[in-house]
Amino acid sequence: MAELITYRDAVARGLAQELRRDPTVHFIGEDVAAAGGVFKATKGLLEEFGPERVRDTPISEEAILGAAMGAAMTGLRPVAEIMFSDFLATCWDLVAVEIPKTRYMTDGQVSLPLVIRTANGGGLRFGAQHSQAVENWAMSIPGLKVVAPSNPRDVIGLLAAAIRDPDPVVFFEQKSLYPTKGEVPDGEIIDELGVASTVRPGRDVTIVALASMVPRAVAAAEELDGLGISAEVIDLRCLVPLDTTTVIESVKRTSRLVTVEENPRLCGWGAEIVSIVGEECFWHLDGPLTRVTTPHIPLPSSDALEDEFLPSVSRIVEAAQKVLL
Amino acid sequence: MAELITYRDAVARGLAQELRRDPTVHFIGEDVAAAGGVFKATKGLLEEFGPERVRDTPISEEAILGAAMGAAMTGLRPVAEIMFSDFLATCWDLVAVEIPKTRYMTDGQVSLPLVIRTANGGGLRFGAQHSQAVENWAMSIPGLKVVAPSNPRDVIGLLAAAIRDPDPVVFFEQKSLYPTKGEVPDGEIIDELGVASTVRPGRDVTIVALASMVPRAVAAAEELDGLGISAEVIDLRCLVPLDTTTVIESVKRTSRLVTVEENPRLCGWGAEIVSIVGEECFWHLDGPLTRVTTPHIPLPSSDALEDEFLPSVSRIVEAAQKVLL
Amino acid sequence: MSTTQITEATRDLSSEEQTRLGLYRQVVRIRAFEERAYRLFMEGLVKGTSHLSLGMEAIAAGFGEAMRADDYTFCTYRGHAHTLARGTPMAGVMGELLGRASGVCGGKGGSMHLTSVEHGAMGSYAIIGAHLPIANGAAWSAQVRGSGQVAVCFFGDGTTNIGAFHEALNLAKVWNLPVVFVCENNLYMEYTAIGDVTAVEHPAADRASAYGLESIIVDGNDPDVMYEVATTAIERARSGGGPSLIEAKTYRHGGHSRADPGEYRPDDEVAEWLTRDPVPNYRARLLADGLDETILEDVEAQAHADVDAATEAARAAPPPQVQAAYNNVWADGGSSWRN
Amino acid sequence: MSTTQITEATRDLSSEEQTRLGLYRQVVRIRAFEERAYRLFMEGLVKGTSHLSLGMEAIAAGFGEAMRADDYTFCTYRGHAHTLARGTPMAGVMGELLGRASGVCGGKGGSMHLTSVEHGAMGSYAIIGAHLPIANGAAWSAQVRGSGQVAVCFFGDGTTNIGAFHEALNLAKVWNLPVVFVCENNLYMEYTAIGDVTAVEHPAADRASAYGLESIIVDGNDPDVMYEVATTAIERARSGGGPSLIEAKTYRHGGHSRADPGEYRPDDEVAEWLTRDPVPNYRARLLADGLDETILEDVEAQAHADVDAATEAARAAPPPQVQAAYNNVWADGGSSWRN
Ligand SMILES: Cc1ncc(C[n+]2csc(CCOP(=O)(O)OP(=O)(O)O)c2C)c(N)n1
Ligand SMILES: Cc1ncc(C[n+]2csc(CCOP(=O)(O)OP(=O)(O)O)c2C)c(N)n1
Ligand SMILES: [Mg+2]
Ligand SMILES: [Mg+2]
Repeated sequence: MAELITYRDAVARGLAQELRRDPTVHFIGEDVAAAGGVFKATKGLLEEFGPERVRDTPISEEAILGAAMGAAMTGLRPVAEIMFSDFLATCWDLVAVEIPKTRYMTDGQVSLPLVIRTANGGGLRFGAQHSQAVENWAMSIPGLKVVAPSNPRDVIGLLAAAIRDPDPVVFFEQKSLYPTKGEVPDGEIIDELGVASTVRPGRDVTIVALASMVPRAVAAAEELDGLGISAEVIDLRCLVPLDTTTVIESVKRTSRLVTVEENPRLCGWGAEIVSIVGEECFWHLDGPLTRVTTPHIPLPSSDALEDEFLPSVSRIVEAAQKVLL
Repeated sequence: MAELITYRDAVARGLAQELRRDPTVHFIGEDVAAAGGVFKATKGLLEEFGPERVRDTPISEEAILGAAMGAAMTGLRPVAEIMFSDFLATCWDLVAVEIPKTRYMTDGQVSLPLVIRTANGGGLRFGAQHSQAVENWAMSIPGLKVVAPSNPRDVIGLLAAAIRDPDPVVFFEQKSLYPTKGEVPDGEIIDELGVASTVRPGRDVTIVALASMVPRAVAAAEELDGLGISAEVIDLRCLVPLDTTTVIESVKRTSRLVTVEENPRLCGWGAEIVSIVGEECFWHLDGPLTRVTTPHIPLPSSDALEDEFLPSVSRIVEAAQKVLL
Repeated sequence: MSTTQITEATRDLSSEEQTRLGLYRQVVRIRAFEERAYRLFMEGLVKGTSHLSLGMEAIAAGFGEAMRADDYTFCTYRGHAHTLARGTPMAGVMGELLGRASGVCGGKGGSMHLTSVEHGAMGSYAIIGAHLPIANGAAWSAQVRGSGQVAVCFFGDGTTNIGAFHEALNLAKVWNLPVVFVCENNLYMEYTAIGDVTAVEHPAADRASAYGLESIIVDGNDPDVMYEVATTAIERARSGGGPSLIEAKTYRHGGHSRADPGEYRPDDEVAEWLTRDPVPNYRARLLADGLDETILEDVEAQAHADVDAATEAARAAPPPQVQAAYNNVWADGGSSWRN
Repeated sequence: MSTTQITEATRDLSSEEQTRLGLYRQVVRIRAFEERAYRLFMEGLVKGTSHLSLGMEAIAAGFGEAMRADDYTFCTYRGHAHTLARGTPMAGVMGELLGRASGVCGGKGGSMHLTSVEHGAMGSYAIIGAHLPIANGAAWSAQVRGSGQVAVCFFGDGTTNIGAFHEALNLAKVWNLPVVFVCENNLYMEYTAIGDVTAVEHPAADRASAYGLESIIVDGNDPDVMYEVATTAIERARSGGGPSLIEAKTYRHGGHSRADPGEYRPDDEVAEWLTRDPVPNYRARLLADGLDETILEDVEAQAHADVDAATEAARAAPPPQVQAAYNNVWADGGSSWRN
């Protein structure tokens, strides 16, 4: 059996699945308990699991991640919410300098099984400080695993995998996807980190996308079909571990690559994919390596302007056509 | 006339040049005044310019950059030191979310002529939290200019350009270069941001490097010469604005690219250069696009291990040979 | 910065009465504006989000009247009131809420990022705590330039628990900066009561001594009180007496943002605070103190007319041109990151 | 966690005397270790940097003796003392300073990042303030697990001005965590006097009330005092009484790090503090209180022998194998980021 649920509700279901399963899982964040989260993605958890396991915090992002880190070192499996991914900047020292490096610096003495959940990306007219797509920030830090699901089923399966993973994971929920719906099977769902999914097979060009860009890439592929171009769409699902095998095998078949990311232009994960392909399957390529990104500009608030910036279906179509010229 | 001075002394000279010239320039940071900086790169400035213009702060990185930002909005040209670039993480909200976005969000009402100076990179056996090369963090943020000189002359010229620039600049001083010496002409030195320098012409492969990687790339080029390979070495000097013209023109001639960066593997600036070249001069390429980076691992403290990780002359030589296979 | 316009009807008022009328004008205008903003949000015209100061008008009003034209205001995403209180025209603020080209930030900022440098409104910051250190910077610059300007920085109760608060307060004191920190304690963060997550009863005032500052708690719903405390603190800052930290107790009439009904708040608490509504209460006090009701009615009518006009102007304004999205990343006006 | 080893000579000591002997053993061992570490740094054998606790031994000693074996220590880059005080073998610590395979972190951490989880030494953190929130986390976990463990977190005076300090103290109180925050106030940050950049006289104690905590200042150079304050605070935490913040006044005999001669400090200040040296003073007190000098000499001889042995072991140990650089990024033991 399966059920049609929203991405938002999938978050609560995924958390509930793991809170039920493992008593060491604890969940903290700002307004996550009594209010059920500002995106209502954690509704009902306080009621089911009580205030010791689902806990509201002060507006103290460093204290939140510090609590998660110290608890993870000493026997808990904390899940910490940082409400908007932009706010990772206020606790970036914990994210980039403490959490990812501690296992290594202690030569393996310390394990940090923790998850940082955060709402990522634009499209809601929230302006430059509440709309950033920053999964590339996390990817650039050695020692972090990075996950970004594109649909409700994956939210549950990947969240479960993230929580059960013995390493720290940053889990990006794309806030523009919260209201979107998808089929979710009954019962426990558990995925493996680092496995991309070929959501649409194709022959002429490989389009690599993530999170909110996946539905757009699929829509573009459908349009391209009408233009006689067969596009393969890969949903990366995780940036670390990165499923380079799926990407490279696809490009070896199609000989052409387009990446589609919400990150601003410079040093996004698209550049990493391009670089891997440009080094490891250079001799298979028949066209320029092309990235579709948000321009390298802070996101404007006005709807008219925001829509101009986020990678659109038509920009993906154009990019695919260009690499096939 | 010219003088042989250290990279360290060039910092003090560059700051003094601008402090002398423009009374709105002010310099703040931890231990920068009375102590002359923990790297002794700001010695003598307090004595010459007094405690109002050269000022010690508490250990409060957010307060330091906030002071710089608010002052820049209202008529000063502050230079703020963040002692180690790793500590940018403790004030990353100011660096990534406030300073770079404010001009745009206010549609140009606010100017932020400020410079963040910081000691970047490894090689001093300081371990994972005091050795990071993070110029890619800054490059990934729209609204920041990013500078990283490789020699004493450029320290002065680019620091002057950064201070005079009307936009916020993150100025990375490579701490492993502080003791290195170079010829510096007398008198005022002022450069332009966004102009790369071809430090060694060549025909067979373009090697793009930055800061501490420039001398290593040059040494590699000399070795390659002996192997019959003519390598062109480009010192980027700035990541934003990026001199793509120099890079692209070079690759069009050599048809081969190797980037050399101290950043850990994923999403470094090398990936950005590779992606630009892979898209814009794909048809000129005769070999895989190759990056030499630090592995995607937190930097270990022990000398034996650290030396294994930082890109070495021999790894650059190997990479160049590989793209020429 | 008095907003009093001397007219036939107000010519004979004492200077104190003029000030109080200015305060009343401020609260009435903010109230009218915020009610309209809410309506427009519910109509789908204000996109994204919007945080109102309904019920909290007296704080912005008191400071707005007490500040000098060239003083600096730093506020949060809940910044309509503070931006208007400095004299920023309503049309530009409303235009910004609606994402129009006529907005004070050309539609790039939105409700959370109102800025009008011309009016000393130095920005609305949407990351909790970020603007406290920035306000220090403006105060430092004023100190260095000897301009006599003062920076006033508004923030909520929840903001007192973030690190930037601590760093800013310490530096302000150490450098003796001309800055006034104003905590609008409305008892709630987004949906969580401040008392549930704070180690002390008065989130700002009980921390003042940690920075060598006086503990100050005032009734943030009383325009007269706010004007007085603002005047004193600003005067102290301007004359080299250094920073102040003021905790103003208040309450928002509605929810945190957007369409939040604020149901996490006990009914009796809401009812109790509604009796302390600064607008009707201040009106009643002014009448009791002998001010002519027609003068107040004029102020009210003018406020509503201004809001109507601003709404019309904003509705009529075009969206920003797409090309504008590429402007003003850099001082050269453009957005190019390469040569 | 008493380090007292009962021997022929000490069998007849009272339990209080045993404790004091344990304290003396701690300060002597730390002193001997730090002096050696300095010498090895000057010889070029300790690479990178090194921050010593010379002159500050009594704080680590008092807590080291008062803690239970399963309690948690969180300390800074100035953490040799705290790591040793928990019973971490000297050879592993010295090996780490020298970047050898025998180091407690296999050479990956270095002097600034000593960790020995087995001994409750949960890490030395080199970013100012970062470990205060992390210590909270360990305390939270102990609370949840009902283990009765306490987390003790050491940091310097300069650390009280960074945001993480504020966030951590507030959360600790709100969650009533079993954590003890210990500010080692040695009057200086790196080279700047704490008084020059702090709004209050006592950087930690004058902030305690901002978190609903008691203001506690103690003589950090007195092992007896430190043991007592540690015992009280740990007991309070263990019994559910919540966090404490202790400011221990002390002084470093040398510079901040590496070869810093510490010349920014006034001569008379240095001279005055040298008279308060915890090691000879405590020795004199123990003798005055009737402890047999031969017992103290045994302790001293043993400490020096241990340091010699640790030095020899570290010098003789090989550097880490290059392959080790690729280990332990992930829990699977490796470093691969791709499939
Ligand atoms: C660093 C950071 N954390 C969290 C948020 C989300 N957030 C926005 S408003 C708010 C509540 C702020 O409460 P308070 O300071 O009391 O101000 P109020 O909204 O009541 O005026 C929160 C948590 C944010 N914007 N920035
Ligand atoms: C966030 C951050 N800022 C600056 C530094 C550089 N730094 C290392 S030690 C130190 C002084 C710390 O002083 P204090 O807290 O008093 O500790 P002490 O060294 O005196 O024990 C500074 C500024 C750092 N490590 N982290
Ligand atoms: Mg509030
Ligand atoms: Mg100190």
